[in-house]
Amino acid sequence: MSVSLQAEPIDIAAEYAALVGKASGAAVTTFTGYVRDHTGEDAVGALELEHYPEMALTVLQDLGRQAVERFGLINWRIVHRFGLLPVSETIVWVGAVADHRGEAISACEFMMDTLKTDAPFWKREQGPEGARWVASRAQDGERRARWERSEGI
Amino acid sequence: MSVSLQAEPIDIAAEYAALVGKASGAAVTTFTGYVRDHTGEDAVGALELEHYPEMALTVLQDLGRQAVERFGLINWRIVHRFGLLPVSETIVWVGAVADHRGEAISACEFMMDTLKTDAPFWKREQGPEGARWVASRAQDGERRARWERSEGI
Amino acid sequence: MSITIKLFASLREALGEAELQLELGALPPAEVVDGAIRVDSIKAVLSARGADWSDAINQPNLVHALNHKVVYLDALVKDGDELALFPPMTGG
Amino acid sequence: MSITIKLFASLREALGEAELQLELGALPPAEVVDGAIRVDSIKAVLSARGADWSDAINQPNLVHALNHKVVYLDALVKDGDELALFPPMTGG
Repeated sequence: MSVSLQAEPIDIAAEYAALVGKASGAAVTTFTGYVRDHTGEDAVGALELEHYPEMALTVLQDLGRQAVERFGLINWRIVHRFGLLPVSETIVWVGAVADHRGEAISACEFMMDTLKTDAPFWKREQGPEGARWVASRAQDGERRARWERSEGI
Repeated sequence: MSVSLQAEPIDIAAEYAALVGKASGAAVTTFTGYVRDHTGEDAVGALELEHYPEMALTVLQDLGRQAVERFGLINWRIVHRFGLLPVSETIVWVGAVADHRGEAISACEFMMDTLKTDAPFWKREQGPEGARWVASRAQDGERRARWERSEGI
Repeated sequence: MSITIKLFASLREALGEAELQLELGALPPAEVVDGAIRVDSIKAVLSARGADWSDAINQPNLVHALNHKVVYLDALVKDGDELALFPPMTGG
Repeated sequence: MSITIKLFASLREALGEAELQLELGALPPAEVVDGAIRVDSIKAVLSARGADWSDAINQPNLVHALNHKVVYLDALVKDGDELALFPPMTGG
């Protein structure tokens, strides 16, 4: 039940082992986000991730607590990187452990959807024509809003 | 894009590396199911998993193909065990790689929900009062039916 | 005309058999149309083997898979086909 | 009365500052009620720094976080608080 904000690559095998080792749940879901080599039709060379450290920690810890309350999670973990990330590098890793699969999968989706719009990170893409800030997507706001309306799983 | 039916434990770190290594998707979701030490209030000592090998392979391969068609997956993998599985052992591992998180998460959920009701495996629990076949749950049928009604993500 | 019957899980256990070959020469010829026979006719043949078979084969929710695909009672089984009978699946 | 202002991402870049201390002694006393000042009053103070500030601070969709929590324009800021201004978040 913890958050890591880090510049270093995410050691997915180690994170998974630590997540499950501490909990005896029957269902584990993970999500990993990687730097894409394109956005729409534009090539991307690397991603710079700026963040607001104190607030990011507060928001993500609160998000984990909400996921426990809402989905009865036995364990969870959120790892988010910052700094300069080349294409194919990990950006974010989220893991959820629960008694049943519906809870684990929904919790993972809830954490990712909420993190996208509520955690203070900002992406800047480096492309062939220079760097530019990534705009927030209306679609992300819509995915986030579903969790306000629904009662969970 | 493959299925493994195996008696051996699932090497999750190796499966993950193979899944992602072959594909350059930006979003990866995995689900792992473990043997629980209880069902409701009854203690469980171990699980026997009987299966119908030829049909299980056919059904799971078809399931992966459906997930590609429905969610545009870049890669997927389903590993399902059979035989005698002690408590805390892995039963099933499903991985999905897509361009976006909605597709990866929904595909993982679709594969798990469909696998539960459509793949020919049967669980027998060993408890303090002997062994008994696990009954199918109405809830699993309902989760499965959602995918008939909905258009995907 | 020979059909392979496979039984799984509680059905296999109750009947003490995992696989049998069904020779349909003994069946009333009216049941066989164009070299094919319906799944429910095969279930009737198996039920005739005794009370334990009748109970097991006619239990509600029994699933029928013909050559690895789930089918209804009106599916047509042909020579060399594999018909599996089993309770609802509980994998994952 | 001193408030820490933090700026992030495109806002930080446009204004060339990541953090500043705002001393509110220069503000019309009417804006300060019971030792607190509204977020929109602070934005008005920052906007008065020049055209680039006015443009950046008044852009639509700007997010305001008071002591690490997102707030509306009517939130009350007190001595020692930290107010962060930034564009919509794009993590994950």
